[in-house]
Amino acid sequence: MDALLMAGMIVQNILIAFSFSMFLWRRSILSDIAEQTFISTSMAMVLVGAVGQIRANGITPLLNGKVLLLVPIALGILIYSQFFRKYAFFQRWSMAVVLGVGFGIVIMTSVETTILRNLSESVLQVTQVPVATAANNILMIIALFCTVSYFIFTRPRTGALARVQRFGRYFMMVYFGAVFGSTVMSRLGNYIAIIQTFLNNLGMAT
Amino acid sequence: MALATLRSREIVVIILAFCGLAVLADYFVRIPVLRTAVDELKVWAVLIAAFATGVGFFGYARRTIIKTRAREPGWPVLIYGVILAIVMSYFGIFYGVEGTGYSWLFNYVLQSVRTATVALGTPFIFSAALRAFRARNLDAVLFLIAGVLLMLYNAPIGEVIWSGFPVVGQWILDVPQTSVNRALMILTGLGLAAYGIRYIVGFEEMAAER
Amino acid sequence: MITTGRIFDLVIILIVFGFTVYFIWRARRGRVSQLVKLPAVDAFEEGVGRAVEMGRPVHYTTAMVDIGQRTEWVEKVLGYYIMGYVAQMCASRRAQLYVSERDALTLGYVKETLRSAYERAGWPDGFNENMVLWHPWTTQPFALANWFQQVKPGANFMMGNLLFGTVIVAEAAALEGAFQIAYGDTPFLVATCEYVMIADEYYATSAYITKKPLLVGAITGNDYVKMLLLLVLIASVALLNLGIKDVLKWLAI
Amino acid sequence: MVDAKEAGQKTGRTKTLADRVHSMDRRYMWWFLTILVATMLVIDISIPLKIGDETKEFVTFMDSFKRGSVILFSNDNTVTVNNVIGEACTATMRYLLERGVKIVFMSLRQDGVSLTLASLRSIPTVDRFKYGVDYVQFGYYAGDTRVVAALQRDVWGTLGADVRGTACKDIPLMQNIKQCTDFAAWIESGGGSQFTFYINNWSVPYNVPGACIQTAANLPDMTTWYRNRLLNGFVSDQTGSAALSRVLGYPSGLGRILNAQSAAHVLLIALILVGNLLYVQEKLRNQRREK
Repeated sequence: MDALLMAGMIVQNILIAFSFSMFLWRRSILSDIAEQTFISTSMAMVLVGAVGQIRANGITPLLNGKVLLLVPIALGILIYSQFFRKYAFFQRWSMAVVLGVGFGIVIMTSVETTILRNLSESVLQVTQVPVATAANNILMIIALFCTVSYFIFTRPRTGALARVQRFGRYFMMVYFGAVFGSTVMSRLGNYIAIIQTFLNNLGMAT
Repeated sequence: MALATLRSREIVVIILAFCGLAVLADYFVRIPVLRTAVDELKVWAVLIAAFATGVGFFGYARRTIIKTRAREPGWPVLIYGVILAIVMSYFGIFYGVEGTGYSWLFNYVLQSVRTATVALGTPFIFSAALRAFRARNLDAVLFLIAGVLLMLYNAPIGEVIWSGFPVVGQWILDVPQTSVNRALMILTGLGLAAYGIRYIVGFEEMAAER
Repeated sequence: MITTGRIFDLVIILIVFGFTVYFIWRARRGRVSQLVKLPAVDAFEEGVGRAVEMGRPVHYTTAMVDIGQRTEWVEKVLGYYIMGYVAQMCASRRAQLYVSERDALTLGYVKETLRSAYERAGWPDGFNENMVLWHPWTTQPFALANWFQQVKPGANFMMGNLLFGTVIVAEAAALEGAFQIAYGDTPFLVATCEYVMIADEYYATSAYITKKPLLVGAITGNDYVKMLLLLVLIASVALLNLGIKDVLKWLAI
Repeated sequence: MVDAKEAGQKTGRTKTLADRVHSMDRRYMWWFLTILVATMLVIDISIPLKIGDETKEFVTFMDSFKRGSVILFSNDNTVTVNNVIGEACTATMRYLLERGVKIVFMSLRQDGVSLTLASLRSIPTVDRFKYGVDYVQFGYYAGDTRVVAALQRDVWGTLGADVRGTACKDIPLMQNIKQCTDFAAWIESGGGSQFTFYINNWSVPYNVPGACIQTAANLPDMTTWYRNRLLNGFVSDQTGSAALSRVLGYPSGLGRILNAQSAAHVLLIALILVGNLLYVQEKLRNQRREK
């Protein structure tokens, strides 16, 4: 087991160095190896995931007597018709089931949760509350109003509407700034993780 | 010919409309038969989606074969990739994801290359910060100020510099951010709902034909 | 009959559906609503013009997904519509348009679009096969960053989400002084690009350019729903603050 | 935005600082950042850690589960996400298992299966818990929102069999789990919008409460849903993970990593400021020259 761990650490560092060589040096056989490793291991993971799921949720219940599952299994196999030009259209049938069910779910959830919950949470008290809360609430209602107005495309952008839309844009910029400021941390998290792995494998930094 | 009939778009539109409207109808009315059917339909969709994810692997295999046959530059690397993929899939499928072989390949090979590749983008953020993030108009000024404040909110150092940074960051998150995010979510939800309705009644399919 | 708590949802779905169908039907009969001209669309001319002045080529890329891979493919298809428009503009102004693509399936389509655009503008020699750059998989952003250093395009269009590659490409292009118009991972684009399309603006742009009844009708329909929702919001806030606390219950019937 | 380097060459004036910065190779930035991060990882300084309300709420939420209740843990981490929030996932699993809460694991991302295994193996007390009774692991399910929707009323049919190939009806833990309402709660970890699938399909129509562990890129979205009262607390990125470990009293390996985060954040802010100062300076100089 220890030999495996040792080998793992060496392979890890070699692959990290290979991956970085694309940026630090130039594209070469080393970076090609790293890239190919990325692609083929990801693909293997995809295949293992698919086989695992088909086994768990198709084959096992089928063997336990749920014969109806033959229909989705057949539809699933039809997806592979796309590799034969003449019969490629069959995959559209299978995708129609996946997309139809998917859109059915998405339509109702986006109306019930995404639209209505967000809308009703924005109906805020501005009277009978402390001044600071009232100010925040007014700001929130205005921000929501301006932002939605920004995306009205069939009214000419003049006069009051134009001003409202400009404020909507400013509010959105604050939002995007917040997203940017947050995203930095998760991006850096990866970067630090890779440096840490590299140092760890070399026996530095614990 | 029969094949031409099967190929027609109407069949696809009918399947789409049936599945979509059945799921929607079940949501609004309680009919036991419909309910059972929709439950089954949802499980089917999940199972078919599993088959669909496998397509990526075969597409990759086919591309690799074509490239190797054509002896494109770097083809030995492609063969290395195929061998690696086959070995990893073999371990994963026949010895299970809990097996040593698959776990080792996952932990030491896949994890490091994936992280390294994504991490390579990070220095570009820093380079961009120095040379491209310009406060060239009011939009960008607001953007950068909010970004910097949120960075100081997220990183523990912010509180050390000034105890007010967490408060300001929290206010940005709670007030302007939340309401704009709500607005954008409403818009996205509306767009998705409209697109979905158009899709399941076959408008998009029909439009693609033209 | 109808499950309680979901009546309002059904009403909204019916309204969305009704408006969409009505406006698509209207648009098909030729009564197309006037869409506003977006600043980003005006900027297309400016960007191409700037590239021509500087004697540099233009670069265009679509989303970093394979077609049919995920739901994002809608973005990619709209990206191709806009590509056709930009290609025409470049061809008529005698600018070279480089398109980078990561999906092998659509390479042929991209080449054909470019070739026909240059032929229609009376400059068939302007097109050559090398103008379609193919970078498979994750190498695209890094390869593009190098390519920007060598070729120094005058304008850069990124129509679609490049995922983690966004900041790489945007930085490289900004460094070479390219005029950038982009849609995608907005937070990284706002400060690096001249014009950024946010969310629905992108869809409106493609509708504005193609004038397809389906797209224009859908956008018009959606506009009315948005205005309706804003009215509901204002009315509810007003009622709530006038002391009618039941408003929130009405929204949840 | 005229190319500063070219402008300098054309007018023949000496290179200013702005020009030099402009023509700098990106690799210098890489080395600078790497050395900074590596230094912070090697040396030991302590920066106090803030513990946010939402993290406290997350712990309160976990405390509210009764002994013996079953929850769904959807580990949708990808490899890159796990680098960031892996520790919080492990801490959550450990805390819940030790409190006697039973966990059903599943994944909406392929990586999640192996990552769950790795997390479970890294729990020191994992041998005390019996597979199939205290916890059970299901594999990867493609279909995103469809999976979550299918789970609403047909858990057995959707999940089928666990990673070891045992059908649901033969797993002791799954005997009474037929619908999503049989779960006391859901906990989701990942780096995307997957937690909204659970909000949309479980929390709103079926009132199954939930919480999530996500990367900071989703902090805005999480805050919004938290304010919409559909998330019972959340853990955000490495700050949140470290805070969670602190609250739960587990050893954390994030101390130095957070120092590196802090240093890198400060560097980024400094770079933005310097870059904009140079930009303003250049702009003023160009204006003067035009006059």
